[in-house]
Amino acid sequence: MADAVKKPFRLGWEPALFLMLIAFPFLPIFESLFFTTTQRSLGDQMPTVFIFAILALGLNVVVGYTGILHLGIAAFFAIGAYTAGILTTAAYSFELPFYVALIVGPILAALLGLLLGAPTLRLRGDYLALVTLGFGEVTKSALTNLQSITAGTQGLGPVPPPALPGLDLDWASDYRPFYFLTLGILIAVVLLLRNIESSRLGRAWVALREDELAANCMGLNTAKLKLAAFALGSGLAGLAGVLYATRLTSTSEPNAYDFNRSIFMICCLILGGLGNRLGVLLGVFILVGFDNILCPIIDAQIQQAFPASGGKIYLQFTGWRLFVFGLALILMMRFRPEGIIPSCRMKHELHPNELVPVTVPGDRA
Amino acid sequence: MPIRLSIPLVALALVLIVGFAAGRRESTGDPTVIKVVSSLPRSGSARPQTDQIVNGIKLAFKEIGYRIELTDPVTQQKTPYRIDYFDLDDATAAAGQFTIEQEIANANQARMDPDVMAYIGTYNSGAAKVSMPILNRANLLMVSPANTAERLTKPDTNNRERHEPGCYRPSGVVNYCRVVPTDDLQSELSALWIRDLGCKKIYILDDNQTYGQGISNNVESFAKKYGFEVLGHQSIDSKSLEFSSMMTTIKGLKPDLIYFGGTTQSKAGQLFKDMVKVGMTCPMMGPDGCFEQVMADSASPDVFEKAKFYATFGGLPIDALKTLGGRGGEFIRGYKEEYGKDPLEAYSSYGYECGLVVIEALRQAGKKDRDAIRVAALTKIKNFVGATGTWSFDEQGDTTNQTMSGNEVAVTTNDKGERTAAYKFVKLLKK
Amino acid sequence: MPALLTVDKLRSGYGPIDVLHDISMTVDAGEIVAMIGANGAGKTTTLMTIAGIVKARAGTITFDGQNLSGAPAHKIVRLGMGQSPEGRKIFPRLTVLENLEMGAFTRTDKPGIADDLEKMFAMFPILRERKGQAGGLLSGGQQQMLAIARALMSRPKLLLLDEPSLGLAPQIVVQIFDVIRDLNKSGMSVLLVEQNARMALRIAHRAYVLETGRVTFTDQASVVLNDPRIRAAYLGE
Amino acid sequence: MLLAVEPALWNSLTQYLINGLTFGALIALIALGYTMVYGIVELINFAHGDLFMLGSFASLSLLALLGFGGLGFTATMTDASSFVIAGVLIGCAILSVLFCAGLNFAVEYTVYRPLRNAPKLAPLVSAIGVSFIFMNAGLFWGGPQDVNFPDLISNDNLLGKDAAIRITYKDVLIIAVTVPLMLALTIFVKVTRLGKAMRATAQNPTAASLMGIDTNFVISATFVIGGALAGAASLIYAVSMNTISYQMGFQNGLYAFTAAVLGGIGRIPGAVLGGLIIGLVRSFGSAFVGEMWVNALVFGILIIILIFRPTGLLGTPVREKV
Repeated sequence: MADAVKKPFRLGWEPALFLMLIAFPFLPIFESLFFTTTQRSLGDQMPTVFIFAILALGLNVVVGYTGILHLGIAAFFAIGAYTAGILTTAAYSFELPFYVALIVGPILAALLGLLLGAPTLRLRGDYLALVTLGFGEVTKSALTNLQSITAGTQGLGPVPPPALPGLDLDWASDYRPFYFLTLGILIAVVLLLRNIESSRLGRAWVALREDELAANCMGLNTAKLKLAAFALGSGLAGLAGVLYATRLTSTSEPNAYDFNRSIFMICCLILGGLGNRLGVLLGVFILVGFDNILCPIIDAQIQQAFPASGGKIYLQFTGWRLFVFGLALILMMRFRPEGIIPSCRMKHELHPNELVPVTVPGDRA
Repeated sequence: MPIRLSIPLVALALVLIVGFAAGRRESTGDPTVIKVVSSLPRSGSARPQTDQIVNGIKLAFKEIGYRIELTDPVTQQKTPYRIDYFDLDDATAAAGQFTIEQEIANANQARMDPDVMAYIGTYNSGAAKVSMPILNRANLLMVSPANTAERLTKPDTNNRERHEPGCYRPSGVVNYCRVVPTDDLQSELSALWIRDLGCKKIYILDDNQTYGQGISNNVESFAKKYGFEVLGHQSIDSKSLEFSSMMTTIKGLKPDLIYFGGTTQSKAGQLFKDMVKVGMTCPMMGPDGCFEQVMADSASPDVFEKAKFYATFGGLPIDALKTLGGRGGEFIRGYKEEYGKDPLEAYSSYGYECGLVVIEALRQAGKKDRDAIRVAALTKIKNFVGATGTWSFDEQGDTTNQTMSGNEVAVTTNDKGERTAAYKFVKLLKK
Repeated sequence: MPALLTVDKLRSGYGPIDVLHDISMTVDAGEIVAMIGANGAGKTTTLMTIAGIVKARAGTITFDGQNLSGAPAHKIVRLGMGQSPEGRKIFPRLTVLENLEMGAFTRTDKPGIADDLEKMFAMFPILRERKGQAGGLLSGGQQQMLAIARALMSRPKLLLLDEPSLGLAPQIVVQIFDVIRDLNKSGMSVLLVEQNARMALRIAHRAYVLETGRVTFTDQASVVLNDPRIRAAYLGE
Repeated sequence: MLLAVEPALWNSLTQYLINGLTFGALIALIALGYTMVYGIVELINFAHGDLFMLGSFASLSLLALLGFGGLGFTATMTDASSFVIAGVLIGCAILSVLFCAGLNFAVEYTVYRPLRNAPKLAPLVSAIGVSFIFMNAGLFWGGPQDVNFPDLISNDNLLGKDAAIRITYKDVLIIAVTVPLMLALTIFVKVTRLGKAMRATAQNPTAASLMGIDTNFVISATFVIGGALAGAASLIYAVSMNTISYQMGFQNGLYAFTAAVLGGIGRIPGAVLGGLIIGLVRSFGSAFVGEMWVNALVFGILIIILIFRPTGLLGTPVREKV
């Protein structure tokens, strides 16, 4: 833009948002206001939002930066969660502290991403999407069936809370330790992505997204670029997984890492704005809020207002969840495909009517 | 040039100013209300059973008009309370069954609301495993109408998960109790019944889930004790659509009976249909998770005529309840009056029983205090006259009730020539 | 007699940008009209807009007495306009024969189609040899012939040709231009877009010169061919 | 060498083969809808499996209306003659085919058509949205649990009551419907005017419209045919499996989608081959690896095949759009 020189009193949305989030636990008015109106703790939900935001940012690295439709991000999320489960629970003899899992989990997930990506990333878009989907199903199946390792559908647990030397925090009933832990990691991830985006690698990804052939001609090693994005995305998903298992105090069951989870994350990206960090955060906040806060509240209201409504699934708000999601996706694609907060790049791409196209529409020679 | 403040900066300032100006406010709750929540899978495939449970719970509170007067045992001060009952869902429509995440959210909601004095749930043992530690730390009484996994309350001596059930009780006290008998009793009685049916060779399937696997492993070990042979044991994928090839394999082994450790939701109906489809006529048996009308509805009556389906159930079905003494008959009359029909699912009596337990615990405690209520439930409910007979909680929170029934799906033809399938009580199972 | 094709103040483009600004031109019956211009002058866009693939934003197109405004591409074809598009756009997985049959999609007279097929094979014998082969496997020149033959299969009154010589060996270019001239002699009107201005102007009756979406010059082809400015700009002299 | 295998095992192997082929044929029928739509608009129609699911509920509702049991009814007529049953089946077939074809057309018209020139991600995400809405509709229609579909066709063994190998009327029905349908479809696409227009539109929509083909009409027609196939598949599936539920569209759709890609998406014979492979992998995998591993096996094989044949088994390598 024209005013490239930053004025000193200007504050971007991203730092402002994070400052607000940091301030939130010190201002209990919001928490108690929220609780009295909704019977749900906002502070308690926020770590979940932060964790899914990390997962969504990881997915965004793959989908938003390189344009690969990744339908199996939940598998890498699961790898992180189960790594935490295996390393820290009493079921195994490791019983290592949380911080080891926090490092090992993402590394393992990234390695697995490389392992899956190396032979398959040369596939065409839709085939690649199916491979990621298939990998998700295989992973879920393996987690369910390898019971001697994963405890099957029971899940591994309880995962102990992170212990800080010298600090005796109440991880179980006070939301704040987790709030700050996950928010801190989220901020670190955002800073990391910010730096990567403006680095050589980030610009190369953009080139790759826009035109693979051209990127190739410019001397970029597209295979390596895709692989790097895949590994980074998987690693971030693994990181989110470790946090998720620690937060839940359980690895949950393999069904928590199914196709629905992957699609849910894709929905967050699309809703918020693909390729835009702030948009991703907003998308996660809206959808997690819808699922974990709005649905239960409305259901409780319906239940109180119409006590006889039980039994009819269409009289429950939760019963309409899929419908609401579906309609939102369709309407978004029709009227605002770039998401609520679009990245400039996606906006251009998704509104071809406002820009010169590369080819005649519909041409597929 | 006018100074243009950035919008984010204004927003940040607003948030901070409002936050600091308003100061700290803690929510303290409503002194005239006692809240009771239940956490059951209300969306998804377990809905019909949980409807019955919820109906049972509501009936128990309805009978006292949703009002209770507590007399403090020390000061003898009487305080009237209104009972607010909240029916929480631990399932999501997308998952079709309980999710651990949702159950944790429910437990946290109950834990943080100072008015919540009892938590009725869960339906699935897997869900109980995550909410038990949360509620335990909060000293909140938890009464389950349906959990049967033994490990929730009983240690396993030869398992590497040696921390059970201690890990569910991080504060060291017992806050969890249940009104249903546990799987070890059920599986032993199942094995005895299999022996009495004259079966020499059985094949065991399970649904790969906490409940189903636990009970089928138990049946397998009791099989050896009671002297019949187990031809094989495998898990199924409960999301699978059909099992005809697996049943072809099993058919080749010629079992006298197939035992399925699982629920109607984890494909009991489909397994039974595919068993008949590949031409087998041996009976199939399932645990209480299959004891519901949905199972009888899951296949056409012809299928149940070709082969028998048996289900064990912890407690007596509705029509046998009356014979037990206790409040069984009363419950059935009350249910019919309230809802205009007979309680179909036997679980409804457990829902009702949970409601009674909560009411009794409140009365015994005499005050709105979580710990007092918890202690009252676990120490004062002895020789309790409930809908499922007269029973007590032991020190681990398990019911001493040991009545179980054996049932089968029977087909009846009405005068119009229409056939319907429904469960029929066969025999009382005893050790 | 009114012109076969009349384009009046046509404006068209993609996205926010107009490519064509008030283009006006006519093609009379029995005429070969050439359109020449540099890369990006809007030649292909003009053809695509006339054919209805790109929507016109303003102006009118009249063909054979009918107003084409807003008509979809497939209806325009039915009115008797055939096009051999830029880049040939052969159906790569259909055989040569099937490609030609697709050209006759608007027609239902089976004997007439068979007749025309024979004519095409007589005009381009190589296509007869390759008629069972997938279109995508042909060489560039063969594909160009196939594209022209395919356009002719609809028996158009007006044939739009976009860069028929692009990327072809000089010998084949000559061959193709001979065919175009023959077609014209048998009564077909042709609107020819060509980079190879010299060749195009030699066979054309009239010509339009396009620069950045505007018609900057128009006259008889021989006049255009001899105009010094045109010679300098487009004929490399 | 095969003769050396003992007869019991030989019989079971044959049985697995039959089971696999019949299930595979069903999957192939659904996969055809995926592959046709993909072939013409390059859209993975995520909602296709759920369309199939809704089709089976439409049949079930008709059956309930006719008194053959169904939603909320468990009673069945004891002595309906085979003529009556055949009539009822044909009625159900007409209903489910029309229903699915109409619904698919409506969705194409309202949701996908406005996005025709949008980037590929837009219609794909919309398809996921449509799939959600269909699933929700199925949830309201059939309830959350598995629903029994009346046993209209006898389950007796055609080879005699005690024969070692079982072939039932249901197996015969599946093959008798799917094989002719697939052949008819192949011939239709190969020979008819509309079929040719479909192929031309699939290969180059611009050129196709320059040939006078109304590409919008052709695309709608493809959706209608794909929907009709889903409708046919839904009835045959319901009649032979006897269980339907609102979630079955997801699982079957996933299999069918996998089948389509496995065979080379956009290719009709590919979808058939992919479907049969999935059926056989499921059947033999269940017998020799274990029922619980079947899903992992199907998708594992998919990944491996795609690694070695990046465009599927019958797919021709197509240049990426430049």
